[in-house]
Amino acid sequence: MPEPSSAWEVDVDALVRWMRRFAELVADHREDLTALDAAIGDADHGTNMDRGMNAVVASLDQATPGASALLKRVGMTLVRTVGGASGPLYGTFFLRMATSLGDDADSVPAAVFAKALRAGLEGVVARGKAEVGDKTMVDALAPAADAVETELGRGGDLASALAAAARAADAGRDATTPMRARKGRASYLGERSVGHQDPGATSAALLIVAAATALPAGSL
Amino acid sequence: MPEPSSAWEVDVDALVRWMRRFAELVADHREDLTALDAAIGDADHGTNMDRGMNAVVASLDQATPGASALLKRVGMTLVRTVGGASGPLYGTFFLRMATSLGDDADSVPAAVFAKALRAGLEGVVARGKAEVGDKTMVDALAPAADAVETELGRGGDLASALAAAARAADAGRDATTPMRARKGRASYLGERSVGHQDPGATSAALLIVAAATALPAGSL
Amino acid sequence: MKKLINDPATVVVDALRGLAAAHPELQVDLQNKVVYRGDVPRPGKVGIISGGGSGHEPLHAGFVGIGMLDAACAGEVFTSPVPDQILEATKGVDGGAGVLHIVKNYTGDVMNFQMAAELAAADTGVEIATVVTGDDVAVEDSLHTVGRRGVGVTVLVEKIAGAAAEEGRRLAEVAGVARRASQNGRSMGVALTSGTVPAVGHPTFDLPDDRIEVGIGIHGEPGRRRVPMASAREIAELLVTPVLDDLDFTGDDGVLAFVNGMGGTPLIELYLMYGEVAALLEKAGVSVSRRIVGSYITSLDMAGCSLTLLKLDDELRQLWDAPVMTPALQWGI
Amino acid sequence: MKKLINDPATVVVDALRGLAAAHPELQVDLQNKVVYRGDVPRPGKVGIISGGGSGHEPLHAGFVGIGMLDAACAGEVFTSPVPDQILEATKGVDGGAGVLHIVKNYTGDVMNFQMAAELAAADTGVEIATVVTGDDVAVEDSLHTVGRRGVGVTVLVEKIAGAAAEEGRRLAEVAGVARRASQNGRSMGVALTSGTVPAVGHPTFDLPDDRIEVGIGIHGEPGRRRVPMASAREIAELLVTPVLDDLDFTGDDGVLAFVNGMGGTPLIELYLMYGEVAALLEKAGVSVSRRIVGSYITSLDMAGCSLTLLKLDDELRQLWDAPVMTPALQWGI
Ligand SMILES: Nc1ncnc2c1ncn2[C@@H]1O[C@H](COP(=O)(O)OP(=O)(O)O)[C@@H](O)[C@H]1O
Ligand SMILES: Nc1ncnc2c1ncn2[C@@H]1O[C@H](COP(=O)(O)OP(=O)(O)O)[C@@H](O)[C@H]1O
Ligand SMILES: [Mg+2]
Ligand SMILES: [Mg+2]
Ligand SMILES: [Mg+2]
Ligand SMILES: [Mg+2]
Repeated sequence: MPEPSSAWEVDVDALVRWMRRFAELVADHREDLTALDAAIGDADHGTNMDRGMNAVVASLDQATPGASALLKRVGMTLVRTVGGASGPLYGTFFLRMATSLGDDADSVPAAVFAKALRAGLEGVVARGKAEVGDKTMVDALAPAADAVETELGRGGDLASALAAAARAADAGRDATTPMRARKGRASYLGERSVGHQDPGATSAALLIVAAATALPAGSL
Repeated sequence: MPEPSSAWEVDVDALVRWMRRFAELVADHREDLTALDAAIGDADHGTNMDRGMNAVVASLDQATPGASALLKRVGMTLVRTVGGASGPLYGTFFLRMATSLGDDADSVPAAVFAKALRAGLEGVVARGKAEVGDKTMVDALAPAADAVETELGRGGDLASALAAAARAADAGRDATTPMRARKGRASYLGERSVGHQDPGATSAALLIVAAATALPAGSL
Repeated sequence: MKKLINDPATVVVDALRGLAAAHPELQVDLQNKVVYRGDVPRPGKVGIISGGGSGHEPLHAGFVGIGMLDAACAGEVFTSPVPDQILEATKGVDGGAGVLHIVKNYTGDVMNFQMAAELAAADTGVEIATVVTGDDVAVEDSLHTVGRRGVGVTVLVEKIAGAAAEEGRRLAEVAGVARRASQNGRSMGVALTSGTVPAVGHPTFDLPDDRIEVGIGIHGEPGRRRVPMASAREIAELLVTPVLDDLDFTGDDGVLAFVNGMGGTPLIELYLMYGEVAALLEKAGVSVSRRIVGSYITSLDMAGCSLTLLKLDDELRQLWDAPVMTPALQWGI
Repeated sequence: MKKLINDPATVVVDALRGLAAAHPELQVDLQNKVVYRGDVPRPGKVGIISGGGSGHEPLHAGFVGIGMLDAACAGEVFTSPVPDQILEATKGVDGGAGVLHIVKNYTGDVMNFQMAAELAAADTGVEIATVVTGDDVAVEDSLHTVGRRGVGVTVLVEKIAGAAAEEGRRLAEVAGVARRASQNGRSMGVALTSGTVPAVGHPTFDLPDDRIEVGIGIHGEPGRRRVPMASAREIAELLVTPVLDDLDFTGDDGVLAFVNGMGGTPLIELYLMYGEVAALLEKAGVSVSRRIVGSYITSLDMAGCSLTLLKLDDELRQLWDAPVMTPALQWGI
């Protein structure tokens, strides 16, 4: 049986794995994300996220001083390369996670990581002013953050917490389909946005799936 | 048996019938003419000729002082309304016919009409500098003028002369297909003009068919 | 997809390289994808910058020059520029009198310009004012929405703000007159075909041969509704009616009427549309005192057009008439 | 077919009505389909007129104004105007110093202008000179052919002749410089798609998605050959190579390089193409001293572009630079 402290911590290597996995998923789903955006937006979400995550992956080769510094660099890279709505929003997500982790440690306990996820979500909400139900990435991120806290709260480990988060994010993403968009480009369509899955919620669900599969793997 | 003098004369009414019949044929073949022009030109020959012949038909309601005056008006109307290459060429054809008929008579003998046809053809050649074989309307008009003269020369009447002319014009039109254009817009295509029937030769063949069917009818 | 491009990934930089070659009077920073006037920074003059996703050419880079923009930031196709570009442009045009950011109202554009302004404030202390354009009446405007899209009026605001800055007015005044222009403008657009984003390779939406999209924006977003293909006269009504319903454009000062092509529509059709629009405005008692017809804010190769009306007053008219010398708009110089 | 029109039969007049509404500084005779400068005839100035089929907008009516054309005659779509229109325009602009006819080399255009000149000579005695442009290197030029098509250089000739006339030069001089400009210009065009003639309702030719037509004119004529779709760089070579093969454009005086859009191609692609062309010209040792990029001589909604090079000398350059104020070209005023 693994030591609890190890099973419950997220280290720099784990974060690197997370980013690589997310980049792979984004590349695999690039056309799908763009097609979703074509239906209710401007057909660039897959291209945007793929450009950004390629830049992130390229930056991972640099020395990684610690968890917080790494996430800060991810956030800055996304802000610098993505553009559009998702650039500032994903960028802010990681920048706020970095701030939340605070002084650099090589690895952080699951509870600290959960708090950082919550801070990231709050950053997205602060920047974008979207609430759950507005048909945005918040519809995937918010239930994910909730699920992590709930699962950790009832004694689950990081792996099970993130697995629950991935299920919650997927459900949140699916729930965007019947919604009428109230934020972002899709909101211009009014009623016509109903019946389409939100591209940003879709990429956000990939982010959480990436966390569930990549983060715990090496720490177990 | 009809009086030779009547069977051999073309009067104003006959010319009016000719123009109406030509206008009908052009209207019926408008799309075909334009399609032929689309292949080796600029897709307007049917539209051009139809616009012109509609104007000619409208002008036929005016009093018709005589054969020469009528053909002059037809020529002027075509020059004024057709534009492009076919406007000046068809216009010149009728203007030269009118000049050839000279002082206005109510009706003209077949031989005089044949001379007028020849003059019309010469006008087209003078204006457009095309020779037989250049893949233009001349390829239909020239054999038609030849056939009329030949048939009248061996004692045929106007009806048989024009019937021969129509066959000759049709053959001349068909002969344009394998030609490489040396005049007009089709010449820009070089080798690529080969294998397409010339639109102007096609409308010119309709003009001669119209003559064959409409001119003799009332005079017999 | 058939486009005159090399590679979807390099479209923006390749086009900027061409712009630089075609307009040696401009400075083009290919690294940052920023296009500057040749003589920036101009000491004492308010700097005017704008930017946005590419695919709307000549907007914005085609409006860089005397009497209009000092710099334009080019994002990827339909993707707003990133804060670094905007920060760079802001610093580049700062002549000590502050910088105006003209931003089209899209979530991405607004957030990226906002982040850039935050960075600039922290970094350089340059004074920044921001005017957000939002003139598209196809979009519901209420407290619960993100507000209207910035479309055609952006061109007019850039011209008017540029003229005000050129006159030596202060930042607050320039921003004030830009804001008034923005608030006095209303637009409505229609698409006959969808554009094709280079990185996607096929049209953003399918539009059957007998249907048009009414209420489209400039990013290939589907419009508000799909109606049967109609005559230019009827389409002009689809544009004029909602614009006039939204703001009272009657009055002695008249309006500026702007018929804009979406990129794939030739000028013969735009002039034809202008004729229909002018007839409808006359019928509605709206007097037109300035006119502009052409493809100035486009959506890649989309076929279609938009109408923008700007309610003028003496000051706006005089600023519109002031000399301008840019790749896409030139007069008086 | 989807176009912003009312009826294929009234496209030309409807568009002219729009042009008249958009440009009150011009006089538009809708009956004769002639567009005049507001101040014709100008006593003592050589009158410059041109004309041709419609569908090439802004050519020619968009070039009517100070420093360019005095009048433009609009034919039906792709159909040269008729002699009456040209005669009317000739009389309308005759200020006693003679009139220059600028005619693109097409059988129909040449014949209709010729008939008009014959009528004018008989009717009014006005002195007429004619310059026929023929710059398209896609077309074989030999004694046995009708000569080259007039395409892009026509825009440049109209500008240069207009400037010479504005300076007060005499008819023979204006015609002389126009002829020199015409002879110094070469063009080559490429189509990505066919245009659609309104009266026809479907594209003039079918072009599969992976093929382009090289050596097209401006009337939707098929080109000289069909080649696989290629990158902008390769397409630029298809345009530059035959142009440079036909005339020596090296030399210290430099050239005017003109990248023109065919009507359906957006500006972002034209600038991108200009960048590729400029790089090739530099490699070939051709120095560019003037540049123009935009859709100035179009073929309805055809996607594609053409390249025109004009070998300059001091006089041609100075006339090109001279002030111009028309709907489509404006500078120096
Ligand atoms: N205000 C907002 N808050 C949260 N997410 C948003 C907001 N606006 C847009 N988004 C998200 O961004 C996604 C679109 O991203 P993207 O296509 O990259 O940017 P853009 O809309 O600028 O083209 C949307 O699907 C949505 O999930
Ligand atoms: N020089 C010429 N001589 C005789 N006929 C000609 C000449 N040039 C063109 N044509 C005829 O004109 C026809 C095209 O007419 P049309 O399409 O109406 O004019 P355009 O070529 O100006 O569009 C051609 O098919 C050809 O028969
Ligand atoms: Mg998008
Ligand atoms: Mg034709
Ligand atoms: Mg976008
Ligand atoms: Mg024609």
